[in-house]
Amino acid sequence: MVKVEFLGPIGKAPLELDVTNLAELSKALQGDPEMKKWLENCAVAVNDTMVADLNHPLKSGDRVSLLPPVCGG
Amino acid sequence: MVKVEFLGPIGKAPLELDVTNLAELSKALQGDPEMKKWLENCAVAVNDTMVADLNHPLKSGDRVSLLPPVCGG
Amino acid sequence: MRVLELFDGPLAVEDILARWYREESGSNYGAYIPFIGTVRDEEGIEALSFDIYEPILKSWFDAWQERAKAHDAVLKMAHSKGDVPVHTSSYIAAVFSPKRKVALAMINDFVEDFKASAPIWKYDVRNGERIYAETRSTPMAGSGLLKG
Amino acid sequence: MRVLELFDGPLAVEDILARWYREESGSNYGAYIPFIGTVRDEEGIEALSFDIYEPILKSWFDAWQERAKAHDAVLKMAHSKGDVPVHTSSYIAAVFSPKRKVALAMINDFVEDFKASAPIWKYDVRNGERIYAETRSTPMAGSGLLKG
Repeated sequence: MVKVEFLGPIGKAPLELDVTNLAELSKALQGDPEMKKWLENCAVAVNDTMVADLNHPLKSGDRVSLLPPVCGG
Repeated sequence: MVKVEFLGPIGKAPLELDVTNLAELSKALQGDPEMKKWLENCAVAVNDTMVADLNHPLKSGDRVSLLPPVCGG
Repeated sequence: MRVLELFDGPLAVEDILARWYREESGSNYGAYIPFIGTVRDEEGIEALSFDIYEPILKSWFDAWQERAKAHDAVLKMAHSKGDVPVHTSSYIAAVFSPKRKVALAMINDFVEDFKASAPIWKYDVRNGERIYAETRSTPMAGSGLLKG
Repeated sequence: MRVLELFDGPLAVEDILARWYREESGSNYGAYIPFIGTVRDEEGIEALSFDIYEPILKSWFDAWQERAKAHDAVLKMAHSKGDVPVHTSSYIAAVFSPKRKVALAMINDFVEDFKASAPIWKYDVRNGERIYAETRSTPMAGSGLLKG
């Protein structure tokens, strides 16, 4: 299982999903209407490393983070 | 008489000269061999205002300052 | 080298600026430039509030520290978590460098990249409630990857 | 407004940074950027030493303060006169501004113009002797006017 966590203002409890890459995760999350806006503007990290490729493979135990728009300082 | 002062590292005592503009002052100072180097690289202020015009008139009581290359900080 | 400090609530700005100055007083740096960010009294907010995702903040900061090191410079940063009332400070970034021009360029580039890339989320606090500062926030590089 | 402070010998950096921060703590500025210049241990010098021509430094600074005011910002500056030993500081310039980008641009432009235009002369101190730092100095705008 892959753990998916929603950072900052998303305010959604973590999920455990059975997916093998980010494209499958994308499909799974698109089924959730409250996630539509966040999928548009969130960046993605796998095991705390930013990733930019939808083909990025996922294995059991991986942790995916969704990072919404930032404003530090 | 016009007072001429030499700032910072020039290390020359002030002069009192009878000149009516900066061009005349230039001529007077060119006669002083130890000033040759400084005339090349000094900027000029009259009564503490920077000036860039050799025709700038001078009247008795004016104070001319020669400012050599700077390095604050 | 990592010099990233996170604090609950407002920063003790005077202490931090002085401590960093002392820490590097023997390092032979010619230029020290701190940037201090203070919460402005705007649109009736009581405070700003911050969430930080520390693992990615640390790796982002470490990458910048390597960049600084390549210029013989060092970066330091402090940031608040939680609530920071108006007229108190939430952020200090600083560069120490042998050379003035390196320091001036780096504080600019670091602070601008911080705004775009540091995983920190800001909220306005009004009547004790936290409201995500969505319109002032910037999508991170690569955002929208999962939109399908 | 003039906020230009000259001191004999090294600057009390910690005190000055803290005092300026406190002075503007209620002014609703979002960004405070001080630049601190420290004397590097180079080529065996004991200290740097400075001469300042105050009337023209003040008018130069006042013109910058007007420029800052046009951006709703304020500048402060402290500089040493006389000897400043290695690893102590001779110069602090600071900008306070509502906006980050204004502050970042202004501290850069102010410090660079300071280097080219402030009537301050620097000397290396070696074996107690002052040697004009001629090769590191910059002729001011309009220099050479009297060369004939």
